[in-house]
Amino acid sequence: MIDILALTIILGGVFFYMTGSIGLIRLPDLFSRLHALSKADNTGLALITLGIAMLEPDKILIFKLILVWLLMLAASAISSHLIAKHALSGGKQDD
Amino acid sequence: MTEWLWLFLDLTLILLLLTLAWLTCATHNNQKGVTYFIAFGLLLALAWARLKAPDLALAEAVIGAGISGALLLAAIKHDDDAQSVNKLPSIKLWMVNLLTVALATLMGWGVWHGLELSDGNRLADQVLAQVPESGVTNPVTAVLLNFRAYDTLLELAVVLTAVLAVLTLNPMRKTYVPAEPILQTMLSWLVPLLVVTSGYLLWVGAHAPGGAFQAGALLASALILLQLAQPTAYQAINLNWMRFLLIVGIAVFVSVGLLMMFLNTAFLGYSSSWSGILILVIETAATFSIASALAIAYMGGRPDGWETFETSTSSGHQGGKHS
Amino acid sequence: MNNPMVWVIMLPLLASLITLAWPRRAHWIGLLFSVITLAFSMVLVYQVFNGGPQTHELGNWNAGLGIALRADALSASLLVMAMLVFTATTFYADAYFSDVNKRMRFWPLWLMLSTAINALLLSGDLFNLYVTLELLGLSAVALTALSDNRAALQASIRYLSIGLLGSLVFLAGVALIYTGYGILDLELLAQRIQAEPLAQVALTLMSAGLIIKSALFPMHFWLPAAHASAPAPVSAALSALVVKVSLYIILRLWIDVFDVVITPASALLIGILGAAAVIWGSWQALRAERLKLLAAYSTVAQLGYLFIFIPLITGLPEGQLRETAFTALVLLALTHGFAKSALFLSAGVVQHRAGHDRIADLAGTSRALPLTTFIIALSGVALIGLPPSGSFIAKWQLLAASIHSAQWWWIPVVATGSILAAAYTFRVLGHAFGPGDSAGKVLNWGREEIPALTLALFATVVLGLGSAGLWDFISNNSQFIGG
Amino acid sequence: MISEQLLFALCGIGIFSIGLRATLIHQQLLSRLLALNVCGAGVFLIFIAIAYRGETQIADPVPHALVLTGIVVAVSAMAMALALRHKLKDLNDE
Repeated sequence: MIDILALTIILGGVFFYMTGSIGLIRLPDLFSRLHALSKADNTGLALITLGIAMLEPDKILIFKLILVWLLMLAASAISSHLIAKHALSGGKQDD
Repeated sequence: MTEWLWLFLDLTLILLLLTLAWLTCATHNNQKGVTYFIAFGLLLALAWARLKAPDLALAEAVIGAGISGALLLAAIKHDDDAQSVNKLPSIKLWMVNLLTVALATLMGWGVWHGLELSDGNRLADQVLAQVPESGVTNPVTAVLLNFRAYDTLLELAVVLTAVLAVLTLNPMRKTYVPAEPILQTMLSWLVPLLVVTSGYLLWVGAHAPGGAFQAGALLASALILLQLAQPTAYQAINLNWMRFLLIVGIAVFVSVGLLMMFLNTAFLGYSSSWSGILILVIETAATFSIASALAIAYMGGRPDGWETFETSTSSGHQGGKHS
Repeated sequence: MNNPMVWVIMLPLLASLITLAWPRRAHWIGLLFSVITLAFSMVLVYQVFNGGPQTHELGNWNAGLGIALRADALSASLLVMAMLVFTATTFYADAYFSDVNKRMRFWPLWLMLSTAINALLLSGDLFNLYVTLELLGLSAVALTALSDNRAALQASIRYLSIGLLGSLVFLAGVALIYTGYGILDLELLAQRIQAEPLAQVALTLMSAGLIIKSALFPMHFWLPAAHASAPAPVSAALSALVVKVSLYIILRLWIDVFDVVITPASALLIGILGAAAVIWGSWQALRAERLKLLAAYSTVAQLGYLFIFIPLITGLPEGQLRETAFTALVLLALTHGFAKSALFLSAGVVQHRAGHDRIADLAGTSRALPLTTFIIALSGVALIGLPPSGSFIAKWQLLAASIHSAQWWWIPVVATGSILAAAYTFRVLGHAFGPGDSAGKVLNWGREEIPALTLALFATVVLGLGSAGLWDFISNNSQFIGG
Repeated sequence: MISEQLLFALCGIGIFSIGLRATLIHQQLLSRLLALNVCGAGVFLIFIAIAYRGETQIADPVPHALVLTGIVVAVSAMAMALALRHKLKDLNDE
């Protein structure tokens, strides 16, 4: 039962990732791309982490997974901020 | 069912790897090429994980994609976008294509034949049987620092040579702007975390994936981040310490090796009861050397005062001719 | 003190660290350590001479699991040659670099180069060979870039990428070997290998990589620029040693490890490439406008001779004739090492003195620099192959082997090459002896000329007269011929 | 069914060839450098593919150690090449 629940959550995470990636390719400018990517990917990562944590019996590993998630969250927030700020201050907007 | 699922995943991975390799190589735009290359490195780390090589997955992510990526990005930062592309004459192009295809076919044939010929074990059983004797339980560390420790010693020499070249060629890059406050805040807790993680990787290398190279590269990335946040941090660096850090890895390695040669006749022939601790000592020293080497590689050259102190402190040895 | 093989690798490595840590005393450390290392290499020769091929299993692991250092007559004699050239060049270099900072940059890299050469000659393991090749390549490139002008940097960038490509192709061959045989140790591999597709493909790849690195004919294009633009002591080491040790691996693979795999056709192919290198290199040397460029092209040609030996040796039956041909090959390699380094060192003296090394403007050199001119003439004697140089005997045996193995077509190649060598040598000497405004007094630059003279004398006199000893040494202690 | 070893080893050969072709074609240093690194990654993949011994067994550690060495050598060479490039650019700018 818990397997099926976990699998559903992971699949949900994969869906968010895919949405983010489609956004990266299809959206017109840097800011909306950045928006799509950071929002969708963070949600996707959270869901996948949650799903794996449910399947994992080892408590320490669950702790490590949460640490990974937190670090990724901080990294993506800060790098998005930096990219956006650089773009605003006159950097190039195209790829 | 699961077999087919694996095959599907494997094929997807392979296809992505080939595509990214192609994109990296096909573009004439440096920025794009570097971006593709970093993505390629990350996917490669995934392939290493898939093929049960977690040590390599770590190393590739930190060194192959991380540090190389940082080096490349720093290098192309001030490039002009316009690249002059002179195309090869088509005859030459076709010759290259023909050569590559012929070589690939030959190699494919060779690998196929080789897999038929081999029992699939190669050195694995022999090595795994000896791992308990090596002083560590992670087989990769056992090979790197005991069975084939000599390779690793020469590898450190390669790293030192490259850094010497970097130091001799250029002065340090000095074009950094002060960092964003938010980046500085993040680094104030990220850098300590990186240092701790690097120590952990070094320690855990004895029995699980990790070791000197991964730890050293991680430590180097901590140094690089520090440099990004505080461009002036390195001006206060003590040059004698820097020299010491660069050579300590090889110096400790060679000293241990020679000491063991006096005790046990063979260079690097550890006494078995001591081998665990000796390996840890060597790895710790190597971590510092690798970290400082990679950090210097990123800075792109020698700090102020690296070379001129000889002229300022002593008239020294004269040219010895033209007299 | 128990193993010279370990010491000849570790001493230069330690010296490199010390010169980095203590740059003010770098030249003393460099000189001292290279002399001690030379002594150890002679001890090694003595051991091989008395006790046959030597093995040192690193870490006390047997060779399949760990890495073994090995020395036989070939590697030991090349090692001594390398250390003699290196030590003489070290004395020369001490006087050559006048800029303090440049000298500081030079020493650690220079000693690292020596580490790489010695480690490569003694390595008994395929992957270890790859690592030493990379160490060699990187230190050689860094040293080339020391003369920091645009030409040198462009040459060294090209040198680096070509070198990396070569070692990667070599590594691909190693990967195939490990796939099929699960062995990296050369001696175990030699017992296991059979004439099958895998071995042939792997050998093709490894040889291709090494041919790129040792600048055999179609792959020679990177060599002249790199060797001609490096500082003179570095050029000497590059031409006399660095390309030669890649060639050493080719010999090791073709004649020793993979000998059952070699077909007459493949041996003939590599011989033809060698012949092309002899003709092309000598012709370009004759046309070269600068002395160092001439010396670099002459290296391309002289390496060609060594490759011609491969079809001859594989074509001869095991026994006396084959031994003789093999010894002649070693003799030629040694002679060229000494002669070419002497030539580059004298070119460096000329360049310092005259400010250029354009051959057409050398007039008067013979009066201004009599000793240097004499050294150039001596190296010329060895490059042409006139008696009493070692290469005279070697080329004589090369001709004899061509006749014995019924491969007469190499004879005109050798003859043409020698005539062209005579032509380019006399062209230089002709200009040097020409009347010119040799302003200034007669100069002797002892600290630079004596090392070069020593090397030239080794090439012409010592090896020529002492070749009988070498003959005994090689034929009794070589792994190649099973003697 | 094709074994994972062969599949990934062939992929390695493919990557090697792509890198080799690009190395021979590109004139510009940075493109050539990327190509060389791709080329090296292909060789590493061959090593690791043949080290794989199935889901249940530990993989052969020797190629892993070799490739780890190779990765470090590759990054050193890259650092050096970039330093040379930087210096050459400086000289060209002068």
